[in-house]
Amino acid sequence: MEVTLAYALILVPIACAAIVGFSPSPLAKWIGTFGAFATLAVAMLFAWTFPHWTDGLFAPTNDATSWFSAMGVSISLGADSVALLLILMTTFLMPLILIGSFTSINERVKEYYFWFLLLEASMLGAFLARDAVLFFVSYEFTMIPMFFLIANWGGLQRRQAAVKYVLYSFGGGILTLVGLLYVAMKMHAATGEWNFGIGPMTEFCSTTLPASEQVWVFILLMAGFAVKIPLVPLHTWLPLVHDQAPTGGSVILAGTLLKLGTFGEFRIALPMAPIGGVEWNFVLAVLCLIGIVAAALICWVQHDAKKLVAYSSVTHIAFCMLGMFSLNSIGVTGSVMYMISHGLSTGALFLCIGMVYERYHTKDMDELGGLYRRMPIWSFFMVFFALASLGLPGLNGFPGEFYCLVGAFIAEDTAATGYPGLMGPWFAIIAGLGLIAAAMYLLMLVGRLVWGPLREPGAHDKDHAHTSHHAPTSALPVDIGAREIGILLPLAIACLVLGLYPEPMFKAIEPSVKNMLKPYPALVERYIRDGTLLNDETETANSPFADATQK
Amino acid sequence: MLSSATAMLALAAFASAGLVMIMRPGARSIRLAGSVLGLAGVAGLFVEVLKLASGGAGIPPVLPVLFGAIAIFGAARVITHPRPVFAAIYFILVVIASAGLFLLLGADFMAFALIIVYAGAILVTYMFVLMLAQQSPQDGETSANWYDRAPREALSCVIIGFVMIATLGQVLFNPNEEARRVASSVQGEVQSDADLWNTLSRMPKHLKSIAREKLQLSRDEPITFVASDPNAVVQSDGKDHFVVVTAQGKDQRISLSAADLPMNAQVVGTTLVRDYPASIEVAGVILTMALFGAVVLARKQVELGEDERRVLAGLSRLSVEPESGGPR
Amino acid sequence: MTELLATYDASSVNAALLTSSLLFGIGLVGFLSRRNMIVMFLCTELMFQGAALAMIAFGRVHGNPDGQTFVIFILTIAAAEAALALGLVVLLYRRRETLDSEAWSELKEC
Amino acid sequence: MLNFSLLADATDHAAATAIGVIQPAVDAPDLKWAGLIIGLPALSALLCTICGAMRVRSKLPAFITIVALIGSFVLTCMLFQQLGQGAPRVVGLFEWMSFSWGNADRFQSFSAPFALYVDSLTLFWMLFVTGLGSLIAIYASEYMESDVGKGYTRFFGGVSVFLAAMATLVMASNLVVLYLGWEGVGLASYLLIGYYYSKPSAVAAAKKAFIMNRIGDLGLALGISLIWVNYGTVDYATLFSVLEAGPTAGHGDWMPGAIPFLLMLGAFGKSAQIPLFTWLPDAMEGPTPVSALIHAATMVTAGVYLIARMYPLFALHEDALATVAWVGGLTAFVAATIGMAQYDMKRVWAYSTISQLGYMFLGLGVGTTFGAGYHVFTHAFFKALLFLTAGAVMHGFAGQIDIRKLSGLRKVPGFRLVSYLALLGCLWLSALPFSAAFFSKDTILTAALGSERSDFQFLGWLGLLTAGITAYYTFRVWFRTFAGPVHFEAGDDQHDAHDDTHDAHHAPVAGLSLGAKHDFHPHGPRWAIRIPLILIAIGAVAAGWPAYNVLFFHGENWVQTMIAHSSAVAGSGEVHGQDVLGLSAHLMTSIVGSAACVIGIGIAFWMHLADRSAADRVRGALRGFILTRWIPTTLENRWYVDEIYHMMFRLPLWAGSHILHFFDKTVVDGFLVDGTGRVPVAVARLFQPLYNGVLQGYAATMAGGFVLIAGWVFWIWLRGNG
Repeated sequence: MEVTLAYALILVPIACAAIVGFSPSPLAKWIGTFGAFATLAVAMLFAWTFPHWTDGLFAPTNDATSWFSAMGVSISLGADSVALLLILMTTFLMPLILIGSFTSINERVKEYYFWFLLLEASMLGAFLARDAVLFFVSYEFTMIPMFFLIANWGGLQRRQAAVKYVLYSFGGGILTLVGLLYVAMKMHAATGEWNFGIGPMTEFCSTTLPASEQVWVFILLMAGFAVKIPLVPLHTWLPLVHDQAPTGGSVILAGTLLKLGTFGEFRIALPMAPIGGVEWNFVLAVLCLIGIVAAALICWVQHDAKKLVAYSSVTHIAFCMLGMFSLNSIGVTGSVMYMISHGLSTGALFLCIGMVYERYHTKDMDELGGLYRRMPIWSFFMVFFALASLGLPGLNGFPGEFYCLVGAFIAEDTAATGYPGLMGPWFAIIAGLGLIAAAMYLLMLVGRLVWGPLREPGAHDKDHAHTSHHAPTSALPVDIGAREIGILLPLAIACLVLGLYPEPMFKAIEPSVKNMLKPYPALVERYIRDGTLLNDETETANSPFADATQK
Repeated sequence: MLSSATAMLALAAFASAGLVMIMRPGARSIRLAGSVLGLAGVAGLFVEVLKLASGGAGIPPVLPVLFGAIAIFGAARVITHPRPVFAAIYFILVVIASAGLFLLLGADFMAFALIIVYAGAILVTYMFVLMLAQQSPQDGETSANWYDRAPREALSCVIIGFVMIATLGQVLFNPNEEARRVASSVQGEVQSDADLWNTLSRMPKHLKSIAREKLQLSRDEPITFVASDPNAVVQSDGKDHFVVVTAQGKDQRISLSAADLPMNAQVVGTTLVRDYPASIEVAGVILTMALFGAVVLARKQVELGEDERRVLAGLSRLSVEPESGGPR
Repeated sequence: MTELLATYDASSVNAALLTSSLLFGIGLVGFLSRRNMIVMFLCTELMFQGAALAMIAFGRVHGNPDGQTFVIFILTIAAAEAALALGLVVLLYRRRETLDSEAWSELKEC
Repeated sequence: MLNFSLLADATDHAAATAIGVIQPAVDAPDLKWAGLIIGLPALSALLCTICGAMRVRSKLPAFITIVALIGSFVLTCMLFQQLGQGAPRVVGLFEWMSFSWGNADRFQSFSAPFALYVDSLTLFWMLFVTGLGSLIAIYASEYMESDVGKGYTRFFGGVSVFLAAMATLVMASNLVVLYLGWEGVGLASYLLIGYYYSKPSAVAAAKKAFIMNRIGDLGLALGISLIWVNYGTVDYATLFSVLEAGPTAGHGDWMPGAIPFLLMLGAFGKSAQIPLFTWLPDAMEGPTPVSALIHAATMVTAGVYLIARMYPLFALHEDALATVAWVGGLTAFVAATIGMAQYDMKRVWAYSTISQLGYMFLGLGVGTTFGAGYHVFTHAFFKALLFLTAGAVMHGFAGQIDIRKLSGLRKVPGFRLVSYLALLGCLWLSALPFSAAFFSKDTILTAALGSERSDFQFLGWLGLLTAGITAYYTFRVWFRTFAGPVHFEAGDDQHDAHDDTHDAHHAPVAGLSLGAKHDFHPHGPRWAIRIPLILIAIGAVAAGWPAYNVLFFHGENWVQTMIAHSSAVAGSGEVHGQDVLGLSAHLMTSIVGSAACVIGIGIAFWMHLADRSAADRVRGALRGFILTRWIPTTLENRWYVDEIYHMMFRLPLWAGSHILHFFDKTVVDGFLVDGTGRVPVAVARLFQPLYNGVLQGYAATMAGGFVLIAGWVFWIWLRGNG
């Protein structure tokens, strides 16, 4: 049953993509949307029949159906609760995005929906993969649809953006691949057989690989994920791409593609090389802090609404990663929760801005303002999602954020956390400054777009000539119509529900987080005792941060 | 022996120098000197090669050298003649000469096929196109276009060609004892009769007709071979070859003479249809495709600007979004 | 011609091989040095000749007919190539009214 | 020394029943309906949203809200009936955020269910929150009527959100839920301050309020984390029991000393104390009912509530309480001085609010939670009254609020009632002897003067001085505005400030004000404004009842009892400090306080009614004298606090952000990333000549390649054979 569903999750979008490819253009969007809904249905069925909500196990628990048996590469699909939640979020976002593209995409419609369905399939593949190679293939494959989505339907510098996106994440991905291959090679040397199953690789790498190697394996694995996440200072592709991508592209990018990075971190990098995770913890945490504060301040001086939200998702993701690097279950749970809520609220913000862009063909906050006069309903949603994104309690942003904060706060050598961590209150305090900054820039965004005296770009619409493939303004109602409300309302409800009743999510996330954190307490204690984990070998010298992490 | 290798290289260098001289549009004297130099070099090369072949002894065979010389001369003219038409005609000369060499090598069928296909078909096409694409001469005194008269960097080209020939030569006529078997260790080897007899036994119709005329049987007389191995009906006891056939109810042993061996054309045909049927099919397909391709290509086409092409591709026009233009 | 088949002399083989290599080289030189596209194609035909000659000669040396068989294919390819190439030449000539190959150098990267 | 010892001299028998011990909480699942106190306003917020979506153009949203608020008021009363002063009840509603790992003792689990903690303090707060809320909602239903169909729904939606959030804040059973309400009220105040959204000043004010509150909230959040780390719980009941067990219970190793200061930061942000007080005056950009409800009566007292609720924690740290006292005293003084020099009536009341809040914190700091709580109670009424009268004036005079442009309103038909109610409010604010505020303020100052700490005594004197100043500026406003010769100018009505002139004709008032500067007919308030005013006035008077009860009937002080049964029991006792200058602290305060009040009113009378030019003369005199010339300007410019903050924080941040942005764009992206991208291009340039576009070039390359390969093969061959 689960096997079928798992395969269906990947095959349904692909099949629908194929149908879209052969269907007449007018039908394309309907078929595409239907495909997205069908996938959502499959995902919900999967979630409904999912047996392991409370224990961190995988379903299906089947073993690899072999692919190239010679190299031990196999197609084995399965999801634990975390993966399943991310899958649900993806499949939930996808129909909304596609419906949202009805009016904004008037050129090469077929291709658009085709690529989107393919993108969905590959993302689900990455979430479902239990085999490193399968994971990597799907993970990298997402770049292809994204490339075309940006390069065909994007803004003025769309080519530049698309190329930068692909090259950047591909460059990172190669390093990840190297890391995976290295582990597989070592494993082959040790066990004499090739096996790319994530489980066995993790088991092998975390237990038998020497510390000094784990440190570097971790960095290799990180490289790709850090670009995808994106972790400061590897974030600079994100604002450009978000700025240039079509609305749907931005939404899926913020909503799910970034989560591929964090998910990879959670599923592969941290469990596979725990020693590396501990050794580099300090550096990574500091990077997160820099990301939180600096990116938030950068948001504050943006003029382009979309760029602002893009930078804001840099800070949010940094927050999420801070929670993950706190290496205690409350922080990591919060971080996973944060992935989902960030996907919802930021995606919704992008949708809102996209709706304005469709009408005015500009995202520049100097040209737009006081839109409440024109579009009250839109303004309601805009303010709502802005508040959700700045982590107002009662909305979805808060629970994850608060847990990340607490996780970082208590991650210090004290009995209170059950085991020692490496950060401590100061990290939480600096990260907390991010909350204030978030209020600053998001209220600035709302204050300029929604409130204030009405500012509209005049009839001489300078962008209109360029974006000839956008819907003519006249075609749309002044305020958002039923279709757009229908897009935003589910998101709003989801935000509210997650904010008011996150309990089930936590219950679901907890167990697999606990599995993932198994090796850490001992390591962290040793690390705090000796200041390094490399001292059991001779080559303590080449430990990259043996001294940097002395606190 | 190495000396011969260096000598060959030197001669090739001479020939190349001559070629350069000929190619350059210059004074007649220079070109004359060039042709002399080139001929000398080529002749020297031939001598060296023949020495290699016959291990230094034996009379130089006239025909191969003659044909070879003609072919090379024609080739030289092809690449040096300022007017394409004449170049084409010289190419016919090359074709004919190499056909002669084919004959000498016993490939009679190929020789005539070559003449028919090349000289007959392909060259006619060339001529046709030349006529089609020939401008009327701009200035009265010469009717050749400037780009036909002036070669582009002749010297460097010839150097490249020299290096190429040197490599080929080293591979082909390497004086190294081991490597020489290509050229000379097969001294006097005849195309082995065994092969030919095998070929013969692979052509049963031919054999039957031979058997019938040896037994003076009518053409519709049933006749069957008696052989342990149907693929080797031609059997051999030490000295000569024979087939055993059952005709009119009794077995008869028919001994075969060399005259009964198949002709070259027959051999080629047999291998062609027996060993490479698929290849023939592919060749046919390629030819058909080439036909279609030629038709499509030569069709009159409309000129499309960048914008039109982008519009056809469904993109928005380039002219109104300058930033997103390609590298050009 | 049977006796011609029967007898074999290395000298003619060598002469043929030499000729073939020279034809190939000269064809290359011509291809590189001539500007006229038609003549350039003629030069490719020269190189074909060289190749064909080598084939025959080696076939002769090793005493099996495959060499000749392959020459047939060479002829096929030559014919096809001539048809297509000349079609292209006609096309290009229509565009630029010249046979000069340098008229078509937009592919340059600079 | 300050902590539980204060109870030693608590003679009040109500307090004596609960000597120092906070009664353990009882689970009361039967009280689940209490959740409706939060639920009703939330529901009405939802309904208002739907009304907005359906573009309702009637007063329906107001009706919904009023019904909901009255409903929750009634429910609160029922709860009060049921509970009285019994033990605290804990009503679990649903699981919100809870988490556990390791061996799930309370240090390795984090449990914040959405539950209610109902004790007398909760009820005390809820009673006046919901009560005033309902009245002010009724008031607003008329006040905002010019916006019907435009912002009306938004306004009442905001009010409902506020009430829901405030109820959550007050009734929360643990700090995380409190935080939820805490930020919720911040959100509501953001939405309502920015109500006239097309006025940039309003938008800016809203943003400022939210961000300043956010700063405080960070402190609160960190404080919550610290509490949890140290005491392993964020739940009131558990926390109190842990504290009872002893201050060092739990893991005291994590700077528990910092906890009260962090909480304090949150309280100061929400209650507009130094250093986070500048947002409150700006918040007056909002509609007056909002100012009355949120920024005078209820929300701003949340800080007081927080400290009162967490009093056991504060009591552990003497310096913490001292800090509270100092901040409160100074804020009271500074705000009062600023209040002397403002011309905008609402701003004056805003500063007086800050100043009164300062008194409350002073009370908390010097250890009388009873005084603080009582002052919250009385202040809620008379300050609401003052704001609402000011609002009535604005409503009638098309948004005119400048006390220099209004005069003698009590003679203007329709404004008589308003004027006298305003007078009542002013008298109460300036703590007229035997008024309610007199007793509450008196308790606080007595505690300050009577404490052994000399600095507290100083604060007491400062408070008395402040009382005088308060009386002065209060009556400055009243004499200027309501007394004297009749004369007024209409303002440009701001009810429609968020409408372009082209649709301003929707609003009759606006039309009136626009057309008629010369003949402007102010329209007096109708019943929907009058009745709440009267009721609130009655409440203001009745707020003195508990004190009278003690004074004349030797009964018990109801407020004190309420406080005494809550977590703020410490310091809820009657205060009897030692003598000050030979008199008992109590007597001293009463005498000096009354004197200050009378003197202040007298000065105000002289300068602003008897001889109005006197004020300018005084000002001139001050300007004239070198040492004092800074006083008037500084006061008029509010001690330049805004400017200082701008220079100290906003500018550096702004510059830093731009630098960071530049760095990000040029160095990180431009240099590192794109630079790396250019490397392959540069390498490719090396080989570019090969691709000259001429056919022969490629052919030559090919030939070269062939030669290389052939040579290589041949070489291997030779080597293999030779």
